[in-house]
Amino acid sequence: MSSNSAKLEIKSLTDNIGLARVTVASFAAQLDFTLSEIEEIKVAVSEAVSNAIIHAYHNDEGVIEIGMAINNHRLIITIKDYGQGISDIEQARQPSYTTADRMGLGLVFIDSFMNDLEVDSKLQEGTKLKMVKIPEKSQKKAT
Amino acid sequence: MSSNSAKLEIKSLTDNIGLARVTVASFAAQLDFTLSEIEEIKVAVSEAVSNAIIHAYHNDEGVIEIGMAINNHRLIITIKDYGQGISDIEQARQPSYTTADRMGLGLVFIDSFMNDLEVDSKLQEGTKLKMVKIPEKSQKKAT
Amino acid sequence: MSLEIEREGVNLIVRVYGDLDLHTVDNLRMEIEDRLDQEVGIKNMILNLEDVDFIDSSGLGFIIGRYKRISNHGGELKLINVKNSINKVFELSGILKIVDVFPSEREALKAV
Amino acid sequence: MSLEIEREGVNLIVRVYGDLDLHTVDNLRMEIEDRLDQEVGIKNMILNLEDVDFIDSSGLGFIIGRYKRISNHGGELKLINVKNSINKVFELSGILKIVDVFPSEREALKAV
Ligand SMILES: Nc1ncnc2c1ncn2[C@@H]1O[C@H](COP(=O)(O)OP(=O)(O)O)[C@@H](O)[C@H]1O
Ligand SMILES: Nc1ncnc2c1ncn2[C@@H]1O[C@H](COP(=O)(O)OP(=O)(O)O)[C@@H](O)[C@H]1O
Repeated sequence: MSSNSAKLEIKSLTDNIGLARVTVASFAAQLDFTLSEIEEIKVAVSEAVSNAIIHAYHNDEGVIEIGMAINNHRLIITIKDYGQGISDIEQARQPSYTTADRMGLGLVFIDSFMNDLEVDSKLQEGTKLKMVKIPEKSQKKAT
Repeated sequence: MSSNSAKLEIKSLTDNIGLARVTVASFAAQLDFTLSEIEEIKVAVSEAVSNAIIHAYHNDEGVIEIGMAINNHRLIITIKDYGQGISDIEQARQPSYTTADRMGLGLVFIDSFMNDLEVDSKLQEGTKLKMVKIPEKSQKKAT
Repeated sequence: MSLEIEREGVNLIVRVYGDLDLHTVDNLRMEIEDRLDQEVGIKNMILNLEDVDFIDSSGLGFIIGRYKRISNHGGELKLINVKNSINKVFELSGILKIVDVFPSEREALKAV
Repeated sequence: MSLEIEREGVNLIVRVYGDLDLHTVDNLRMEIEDRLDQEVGIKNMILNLEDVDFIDSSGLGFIIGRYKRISNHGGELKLINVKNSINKVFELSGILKIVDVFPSEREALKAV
């Protein structure tokens, strides 16, 4: 599989967090990820979708778009909401920082489980996370 | 779960048939389906997506849209392509009828595994299948 | 999706692992045909579906195709261990009228 | 997602089945808190995660919450059987510095 893409659109309901995880994991399986890498991808998706539900939409109705792409043997996942937005992205990415009495570990987990994370956000417009995961096996091959 | 909806957009690649099955099955699990009903839903999705890839797009590039909805404790799945279209829908739904040296059982399987199937098609514009599946458990409750 | 092929006398035992759908049947078909072309004196085929979790009409088409090639040469095709989850597709298709199903490879080998 | 709660002396054994995420933790939290409110004389909690396949930071938050309530009352929280698939989340979070993990309920019961 050298190139492919898919898009999943869900409502901001906690019922759909598992759906997002399963869909992205199934798409990711087209690359040569280990089971443990697939688990890491699932955590990252779960964190990003949970954040959209809680922080972006405050448990109100909203749409979450999940883009999946395989490009050059890399998995690229984008998770986009049209909610509140983040005022200070630097701060949001710090361990333990939370505005909702949670763990403050969501973005930290995404950061450590994926090879790359970009956060793009505008207040009142929404947030887009772009994360990249490269199978360890193909990284070794490349060197 | 009384109402929810989601949408999956995939490319017309056989690699994505499993993805479509897994996603719809995971969404369907929000209703009280038995494992055997989930299997039936998977077969229906697999047939519809395979048809879009082979018959609608003839293995060329194209987009397939998979809509999932829960409404009134029913699962509604729509599968839409923008491909060749079906000239005679009646005929296409007959057992053993095929234009591609296949089994001619795809639409028959969908018909028998789902509670309802509507086929909508226009030549050169595309085909939309709408299928409904109602959990047997809730059917019993209703009577 | 993977395949294991083993020869036992005039019988070819084929074990399929994974899903049988449009995506997987092409490779399986080629692997099996290659093997049939290479081996001399194969008569029957035993198709072990113990580890197949999913099958649709494309997967059925694959089985019917193997059935045709084998029976055209006077051989028999036997199926092993059709799981509950894929049983309905078999029943609905009528394939069980032309192909026998056995609980194990040993019993299928006895029957050919 | 389901829950099994059993009392053994001053210990509450809680067995979780399924995924621990934002969707499931609310119900789990309520069920456990209800039970803690009903029972008299519970001191420690043994949280059996043998059948948990997935956990994220919301699931961790749930465990930390239980830890706080139990340790506020002078009790101890022990975890059982953290699967490989969910291990990384535990390691990364630092939770293993405050909560001990045991291979079985028996060994956890011995340790409290
Ligand atoms: N999609 C989002 N929309 C708005 N704010 C967000 C979003 N994602 C994260 N944030 C902000 O960043 C903070 C840190 O996020 P995170 O590291 O995931 O921790 P937590 O979810 O536990 O608070 C959140 O508390 C919130 O203020
Ligand atoms: N999405 C579609 N686009 C165009 N034609 C279709 C589509 N789905 C089905 N058909 C037509 O209907 C016929 C019967 O379909 P089906 O019952 O699924 O059997 P099979 O796929 O084995 O041919 C196909 O051979 C094709 O001509």
